[in-house]
Amino acid sequence: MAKVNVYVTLKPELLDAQGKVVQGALENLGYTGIEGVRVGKIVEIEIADAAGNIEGKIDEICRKLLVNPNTEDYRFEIEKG
Amino acid sequence: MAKVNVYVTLKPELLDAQGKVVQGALENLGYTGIEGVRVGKIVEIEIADAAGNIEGKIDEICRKLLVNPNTEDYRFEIEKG
Amino acid sequence: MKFGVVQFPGSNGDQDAYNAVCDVLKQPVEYIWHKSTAVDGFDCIIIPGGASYGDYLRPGAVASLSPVIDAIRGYADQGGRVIGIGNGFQILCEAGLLPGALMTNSNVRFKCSYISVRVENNFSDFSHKCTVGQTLSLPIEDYQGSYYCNADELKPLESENSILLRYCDKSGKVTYDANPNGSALNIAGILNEAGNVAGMMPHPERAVDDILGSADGVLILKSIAQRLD
Amino acid sequence: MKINDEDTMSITDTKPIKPEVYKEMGLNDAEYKAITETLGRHPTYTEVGMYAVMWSEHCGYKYSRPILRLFKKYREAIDGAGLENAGIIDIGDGLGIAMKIESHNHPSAVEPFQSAATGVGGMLRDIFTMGARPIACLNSLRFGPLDDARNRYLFEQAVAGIGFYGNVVGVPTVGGEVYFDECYSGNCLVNAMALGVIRHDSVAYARADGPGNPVLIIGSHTGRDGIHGATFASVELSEESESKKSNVQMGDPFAESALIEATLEALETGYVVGIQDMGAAGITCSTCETSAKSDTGIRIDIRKVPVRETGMTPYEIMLSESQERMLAIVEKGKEDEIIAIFKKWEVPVEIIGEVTDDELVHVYDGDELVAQVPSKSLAEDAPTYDLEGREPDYLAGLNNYDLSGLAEPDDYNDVLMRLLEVPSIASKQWVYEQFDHTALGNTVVLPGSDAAVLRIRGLKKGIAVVTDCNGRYCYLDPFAGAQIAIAEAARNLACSGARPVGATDCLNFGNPEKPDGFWQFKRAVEGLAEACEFFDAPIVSGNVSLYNETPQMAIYPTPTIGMLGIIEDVNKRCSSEFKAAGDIVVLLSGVRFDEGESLPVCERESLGGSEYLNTIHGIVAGRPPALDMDREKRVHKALIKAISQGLIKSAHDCSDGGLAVALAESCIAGGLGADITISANCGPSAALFAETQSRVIVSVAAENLGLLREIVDECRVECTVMGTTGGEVMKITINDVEVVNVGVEELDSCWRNAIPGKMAETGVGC
Ligand SMILES: Nc1ncnc2c1ncn2[C@@H]1O[C@H](COP(=O)(O)OP(=O)(O)O)[C@@H](O)[C@H]1O
Ligand SMILES: [Mg+2]
Repeated sequence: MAKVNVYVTLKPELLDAQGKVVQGALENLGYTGIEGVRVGKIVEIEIADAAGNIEGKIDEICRKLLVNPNTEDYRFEIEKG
Repeated sequence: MAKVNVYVTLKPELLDAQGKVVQGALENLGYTGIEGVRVGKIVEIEIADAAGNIEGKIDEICRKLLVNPNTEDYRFEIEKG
Repeated sequence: MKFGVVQFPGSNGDQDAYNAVCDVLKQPVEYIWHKSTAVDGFDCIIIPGGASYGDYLRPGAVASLSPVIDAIRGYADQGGRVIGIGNGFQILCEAGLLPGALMTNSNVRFKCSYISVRVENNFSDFSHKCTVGQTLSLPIEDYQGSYYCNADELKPLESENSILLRYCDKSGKVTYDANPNGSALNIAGILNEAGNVAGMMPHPERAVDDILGSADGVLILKSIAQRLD
Repeated sequence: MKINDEDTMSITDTKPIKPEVYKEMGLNDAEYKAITETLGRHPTYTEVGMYAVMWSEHCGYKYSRPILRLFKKYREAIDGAGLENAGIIDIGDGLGIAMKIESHNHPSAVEPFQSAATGVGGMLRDIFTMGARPIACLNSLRFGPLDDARNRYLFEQAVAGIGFYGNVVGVPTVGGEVYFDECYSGNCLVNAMALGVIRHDSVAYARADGPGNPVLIIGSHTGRDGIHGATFASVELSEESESKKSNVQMGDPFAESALIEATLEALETGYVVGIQDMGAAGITCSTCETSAKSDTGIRIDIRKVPVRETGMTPYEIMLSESQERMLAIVEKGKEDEIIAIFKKWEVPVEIIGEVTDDELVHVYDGDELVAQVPSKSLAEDAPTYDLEGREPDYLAGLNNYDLSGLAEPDDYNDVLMRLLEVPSIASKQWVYEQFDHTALGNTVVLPGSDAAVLRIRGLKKGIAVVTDCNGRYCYLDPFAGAQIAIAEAARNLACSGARPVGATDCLNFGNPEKPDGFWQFKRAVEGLAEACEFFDAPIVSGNVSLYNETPQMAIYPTPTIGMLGIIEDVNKRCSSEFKAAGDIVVLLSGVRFDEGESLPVCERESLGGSEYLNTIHGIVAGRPPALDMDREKRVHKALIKAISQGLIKSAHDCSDGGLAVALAESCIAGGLGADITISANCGPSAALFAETQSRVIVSVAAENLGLLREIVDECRVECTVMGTTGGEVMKITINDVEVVNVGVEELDSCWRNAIPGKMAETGVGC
């Protein structure tokens, strides 16, 4: 049993339209000093079998499906249970 | 200066349509033993001034804007710089 | 009898709603800018559909924090009539003016299509021109149209006749297959407890002429206008 | 920046640019030499970059310009007032429709979601920059077969991207087309089209008149995205393009929707002298094109440009293709009023310079002059090349392929169902349900019929729009295929009751530097130029996308046509589904009939280029079906007249899959069967599946048949009664033998589930 958290974020050089709107909304609410907001994704995966090269498998899953390498970066954590 | 990561996830009792689709896709790709997938959001906020009750401020921001308490849970990490 | 149509940055259903009131109801109508708090003097306020603030973060989340929504909260407390359509429904839920939330469609895709809804309540200011059980053909267009609320809120919705519209098949049967997005109890539209605030995902303001595929939306618009007479 | 002083600064002491550097940017030695001659010195790095994009095929049309002159409106514009962002078509009542189609092919092969999205955004900007309010989008999409996971991914993401942008902006996507073929596997086509309504007296132009007038940059902040996108669009895709991936542009439809409202409001004031959106080559293109058109210059300080990142170089700022930006030239003294409008809509706006009278684009980086180039040399003097074209060697063999030995199939029901399941023919509901097609509340005929029909508020008349192109025909004969694209577009309009008034084209071709590729391009344009004038649908705008090939394969030549038509009374519009049981099914045909026959003379050859041949026999060969434009036009005339008199209940043209598929589509859409009897002097496969041109299936109430006959006689069109609608089965009897007998529900499920079924084989990424 393993619980994997994959964190997917937009590459820093790309425009994050969503983050911009959230930042504007926070400013409108009166919060000052907000220098930047970026919105990304978490994908939490539960895997029955944590044996073997689970890092490699997760990395493969990220590249194949979860992450768009043209626009996104990723990192992940594995919590074996 | 502080960097805050807010993690927003769907309440566990709710059906996560997106997670289910990702899970199906993983199964189609031949990955076995995937017991569950849930997709959430990360909001990364950079704040100029990390003095004072920053935890309280972030918590307020979460409840006011970043999170829908009807459907979502959240947690956050603050990295003071 | 004066209608107001709220304009948020990026909301795009404002023109449809405005035109429908002009062309179909032939009533006076004015836009209300999102920064305005002057909402008195309107007999009904429409919060239109279509992607305020780009639907970013969660549809309706950012718009629900605007000054106009604060003002509308006070207006509604005093019995003022408010109808939120599509994104307007999402805004009202986000603002807490209606219970529940709208979640991502069960197939995780945007869906635009004419669907059928069954009228569940014809006592309201938004539906008294319909009969209970009547089927209306209306268009939906959303990515997050799946209505959800927790069990504690769902019961009163049902028992207090606060469900306005439910997705159904052409013959009016509320079935699993007729649910386009996974909404709880096939809910397509609801009322608040007092009955003066309504929200719905289908767009009555776009179905106002047979030439557009349906004129069933006129029943809802006329219900609002004529109750006010 | 001392922009108010006499501009005495000039650039001196420049060193030669290394050939590797300018070649990497896409310039050849002769072009570099021409630049040094124009400037009288070596260019700066920023200047070479500016020339490289402006002189790329994408911006400078260096290979295609001589050919595009075949289009009358293009020639007139180039020789006259200059080209504008979109063409305007008069629809009467003081109104025009601004319309344009454009490709986003190369970026889509790399990053389909964002590229498709920004394709839509760019098209919309071309429309509202003219002062027109966008009312509809369409698209034309081509991918490799869906059996391949990569193709499914590209298809799914491109569709989602188009939906994302259009749905959020709130402009309905009312139509389009989708084709699948192996030739698009490495090189998908994503063409986006948009149209808007405009009053003729309020058209805005891309000009920079009036020295001293302030120059404003409007919209999103400038980032490092998309630098050299135009150059990228002008090379073949290769491994190397993988490394250019990071120049994807991100679309922000929310920013666009505010930009639309703010721009239209600003234009209403009358104080905007000129305005140009920033597409390819960003600030470079908009500054040089507007000033070149007005015989003026522009002086800007790039430090005034709001940027997303620190440390951007002048080169990067001048070439950035960040989306949702515009350049505006405003009457001096009125800038505050204009700025206030953009501020109200929360759209960023800055004054970055002013118009000059010296016909130069001056670019300052603060106090330092980093580029100073004659506007016209950038905008108009891109060298053009007359390339050599040669008919491809394989073509004669394909055209003369002997089809006479083809065996007749055993089971026509089975063939029909297999054709209905071909994703290019099958229902496109999976696609168009992801697009908001009812936004703005004017869509009268929704996707799923032949052409989309829109009402225009306050008018009795309506408009119809469609996109069309059969790439396989163009491959077998680019001239004929291009003409059929125009004829079919016009025919689809006629089926809705509309007469064509104008067209736009997206010319998707392979590498023009190869003689085969150039020949295809030239022949297709010749075909289009002749046909569009013949059908009264002059091409008013368009776009060229070349180099659509990989080392393995070039795409079929694909000149996509977007066509606009007018319906005098929108209440009389017609759609394709059978409406009621007991109606008479009639075939209108422009094809010659022999004495005593009720179907056109058809030979084996008329199966040439057909979907039947492709799917059932695995052959792409023969000649595309013959087109007689005069006969075709007569069919349209008869149809439009009969529809305007309310005589016709449904009309659907025969295209891919032939008569049988067209009949099935009218049955499925109407949920009604039909009992059809025809006679033919050819094999049933040709009678059922040949894609003979100029044919339309209509249904009429029995009592109106006589009136219909009068109209068709007057127009000299063939009219054959084929049967009646009704029941739950579609039956076709040929020469007294029943060859097709299938339940409509079964046809429906084949046709409707084909694409969703294929797409279910994969899942969506997130
Ligand atoms: N990419 C698309 N976007 C929107 N609508 C589409 C798209 N592709 C097809 N459609 C719609 O689906 C219907 C059928 O398309 P198609 O099979 O190409 O028709 P036809 O054979 O008449 O050209 C048309 O209404 C068309 O506008
Ligand atoms: Mg057609």
